[in-house]
Amino acid sequence: MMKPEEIFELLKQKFDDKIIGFENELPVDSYIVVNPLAIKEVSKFLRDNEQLKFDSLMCLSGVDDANEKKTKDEEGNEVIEKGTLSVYYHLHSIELGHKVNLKVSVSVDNPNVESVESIWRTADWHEREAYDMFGIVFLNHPDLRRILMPEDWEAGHPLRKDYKNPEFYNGMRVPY
Amino acid sequence: METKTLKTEELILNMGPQHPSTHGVLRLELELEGELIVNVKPHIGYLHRCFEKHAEAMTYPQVVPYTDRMDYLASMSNNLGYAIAVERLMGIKVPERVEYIRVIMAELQRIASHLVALGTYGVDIGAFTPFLYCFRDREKILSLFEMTCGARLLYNYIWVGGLSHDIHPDFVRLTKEFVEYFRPKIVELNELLSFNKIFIERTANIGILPLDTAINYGVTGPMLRASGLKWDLRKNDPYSIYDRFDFDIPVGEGEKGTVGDSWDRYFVRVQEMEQSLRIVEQAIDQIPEGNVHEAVPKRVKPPKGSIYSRVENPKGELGFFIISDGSVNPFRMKVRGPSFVNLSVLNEISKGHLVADLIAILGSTDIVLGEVDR
Amino acid sequence: MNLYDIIFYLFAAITIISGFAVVSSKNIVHAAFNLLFTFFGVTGIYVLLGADFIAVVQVIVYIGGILILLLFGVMLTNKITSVDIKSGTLHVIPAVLGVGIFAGVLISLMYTTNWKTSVLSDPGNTTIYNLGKLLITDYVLIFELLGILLLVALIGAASIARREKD
Amino acid sequence: MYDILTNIFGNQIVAYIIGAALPLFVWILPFVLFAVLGERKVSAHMQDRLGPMRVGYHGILQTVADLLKLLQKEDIVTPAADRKLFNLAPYIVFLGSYAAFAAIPFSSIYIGSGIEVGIFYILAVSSFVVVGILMGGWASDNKYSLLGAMRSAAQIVSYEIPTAIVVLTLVMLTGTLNLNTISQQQTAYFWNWNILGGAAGSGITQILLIPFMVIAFVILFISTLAEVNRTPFDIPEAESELVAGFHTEYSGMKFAMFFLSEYANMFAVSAIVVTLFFGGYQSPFGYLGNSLGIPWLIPVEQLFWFLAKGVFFVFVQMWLRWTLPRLRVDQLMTVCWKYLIPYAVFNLLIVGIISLL
Repeated sequence: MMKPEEIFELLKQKFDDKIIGFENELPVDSYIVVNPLAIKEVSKFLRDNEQLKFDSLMCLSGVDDANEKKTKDEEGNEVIEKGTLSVYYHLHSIELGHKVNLKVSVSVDNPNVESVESIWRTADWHEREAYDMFGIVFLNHPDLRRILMPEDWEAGHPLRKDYKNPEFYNGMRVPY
Repeated sequence: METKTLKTEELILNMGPQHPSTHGVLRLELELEGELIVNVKPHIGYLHRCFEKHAEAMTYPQVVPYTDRMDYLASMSNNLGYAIAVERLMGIKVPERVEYIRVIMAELQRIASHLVALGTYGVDIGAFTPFLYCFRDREKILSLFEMTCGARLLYNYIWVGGLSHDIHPDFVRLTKEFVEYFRPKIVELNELLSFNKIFIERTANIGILPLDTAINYGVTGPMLRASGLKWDLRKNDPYSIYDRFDFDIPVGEGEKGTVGDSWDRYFVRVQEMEQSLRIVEQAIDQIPEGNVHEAVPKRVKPPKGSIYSRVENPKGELGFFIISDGSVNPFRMKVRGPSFVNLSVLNEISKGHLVADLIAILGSTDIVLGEVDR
Repeated sequence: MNLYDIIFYLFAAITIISGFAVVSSKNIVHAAFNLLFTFFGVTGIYVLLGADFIAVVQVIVYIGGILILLLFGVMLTNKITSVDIKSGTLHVIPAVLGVGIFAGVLISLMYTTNWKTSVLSDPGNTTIYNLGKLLITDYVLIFELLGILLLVALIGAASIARREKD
Repeated sequence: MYDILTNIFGNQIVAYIIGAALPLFVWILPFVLFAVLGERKVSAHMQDRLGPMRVGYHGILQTVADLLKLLQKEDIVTPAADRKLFNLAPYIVFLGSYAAFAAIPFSSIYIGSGIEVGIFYILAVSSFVVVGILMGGWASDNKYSLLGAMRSAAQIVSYEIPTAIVVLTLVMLTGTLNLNTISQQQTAYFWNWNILGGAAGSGITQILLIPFMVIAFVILFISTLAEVNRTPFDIPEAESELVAGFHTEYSGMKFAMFFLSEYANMFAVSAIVVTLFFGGYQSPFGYLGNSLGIPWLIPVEQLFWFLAKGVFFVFVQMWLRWTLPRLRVDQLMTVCWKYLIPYAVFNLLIVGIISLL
């Protein structure tokens, strides 16, 4: 059994700057923030390390952080700082019984995250769902298609906070 | 004369969305070689009702009826999972009476859900009679629920911090009667279906799910246990008051074939019904007096933060990932439905089997499309 | 014309019309299904000839066995149904020659054969008894040889069809 | 029988036509109406429910209502279907099952055709059913239908073999293919039935035969069950896999034809079992007509016994259907080729040796 703090220290030693930080001010769950392009390496280490053995990915969720900022620059023009999309990984070790949560954040413009599908097959459909709902692109995912929405859905990614219902779908009026 | 090598083509067969054995609106795209399965591609989303998007526009108590509609065969358990998640986020402690009633309800719901799973599994294999026997017994459970909260399918019963109603004065007596009534029915089901030679032939050694694959795919619930791992959140990550009861975790033993085959998945459910009866029996005698509304907050407004909370549903691990931004609406709610994850392993375990086996395998995964698509 | 004549002409018509349909049909599956009626008509004629056992064998072997195998073959090769079958004549002169010779032989046979035109003395009499007796007395060797031949064919088919263990 | 009809109608042709149509209207249609309701009631009572209760007393008229509904239904032919064959198939299937009734002896005076090759003829005409099913399955232009038809054809063709071998066993014992003669041999009391070795006459041979006749009966019953596609062998129309198998695309009256032939088949195979093993139309306890001295009562009694035995075996088929799960297609073939056929051949040999003793 290892506490998330200890795991964070271990990861920090091993991966150095690929581990961005540790969010612990939240009342219930804490997160180790990881570089989106290093998440696969980190995951592999977490799964295979003898002390850690995180053999099970309980849940993988995309989140729209909705943290875009509108600021005014020196000339008074409005500058929009684009928000971020995050992916939360809830890991659990069946053998050792400890849990840890990872988090990666990417900007809306360039939402590329390394896929962990090859580490935990659970991630396959969950990543497809996160792609479908948020447009987060999982690099090296073998079959990144929409999963819940129709394959020809063109109105964007529904769970983003700025999503607008389309008026028409394939020429048919969407009621409501 | 020139000779050409014979070219064979794979037959693409669409099973569903309207098909008697897909247990809802699921479409399976089968690549067949004759009747042999080369590849199964599940297409889901036909029942997508935007639960997660809806939840963001609702206050926390308003979400409860929506959770009912995910796994509509185990609404009580969904309610419980959600209520526990929000309570953990807010740090609410519910009265003892509520805990006991919740456990009883959840276990009755587990029996009801397993009855549907076993009955429809019989239909998948071609035995229609056990199906009606199972539904007859399930009706009795539904009547208990109806007596408690007025609904037979979608209960909205377990609230954040409490329950919507207290139980009916007759509930305890009738539940005891039900336990007495139901015990012999499990034996009957075993005689009629579980140990039927043809049934065993159809299900043993079919769709074997090895343990490491199961864990890697995140498979949970009876499916994982059938693969041989003693893993039950009620024991391994106890919530509510499950640590006070004495019950066993049935696991697949490969009695009729290999560990983790369809028969094991089936039989684990049968054994779980017995264990649930044991829990109900223990809990029903100990219900303390109290007010079920005592801990229900006037205004559900969790602090800023997030939680991933999971409970053992009849079908597996139901997880709620809730991010709160400190307002009365959840900022983000993600549901990790057990059916969703369990379905994803289908292709892996059904390759190389016949179409008829696919039905047996799909039936043994016991999915509810309401939960897969949410 | 009595009842038997009517029935005979009925069966003859069925045989000829469906036989023509078999060779002229553009759709190979239709052709195969038309064979059903041809075999059926022939069966009827056998019955009228008093060969009840042969008639039943005709049904069980040709309809129950050969036709079904044929249909299996046609259906399993799914591309074959869309093939446009040519039924026009390719080589007129050889065809005319062949048909002419065949027709001549048939006609000469018809005229030279001593047809037995007398009515069967006992229509209820069956051929099974005599057939069986002949098969295991005079023709027993051929009968056994055929049996072995079929067995060999069966074993061969089974060994071809058996799936190789990977 | 035709003599009587010729006397009544004065014309041989009319007599033959009426004689041929008689089983259809006098027995098959009423039987199907009764059997469909019976099946629903049997299943209902096995499953702790009541079954149809609304139309008539205890739902007696339910099947009639269903028939009327089917008659009124729109006749749907899918655009891609092969219209001609699609329309023809149900009739060919029904032809196959109906033709079998010609050689079934209902009573000593009522048998459609007393042909000498009776039982062999019944085996032969069942091939029409296969062709009809293949035709319907192919013409529907539906993958489920095609798979169902293929399975059905493979199944029926395979199970004809054990059926034929068991029939051969019986033919060897009785020395005839004529079902009427076989029935006559089992006259008087039930210990003369073939299942109790009746065909061998009497003495030690008869007692020795009993176990092997029981085996023969079981094999015949299983394989005929498979030939009529009933559970546990209802693979061609396995609703959980193939929706409805070869008749997925059929509706209305054409669907009803398939239904009709299925139930007619159920009775036909029961009739074969009854005739070969259970004394056919013979009464198990002697005839009332004999003891009362009323000769015309005997054929009526025979008819009663035949139908009663037949309906009993139809009931057994229903009973099995609502109890057992379904086999898989390869298991079905295994049962046939690895178990039934070797046992049947072995049984044939032993019965042959015993009867030579």
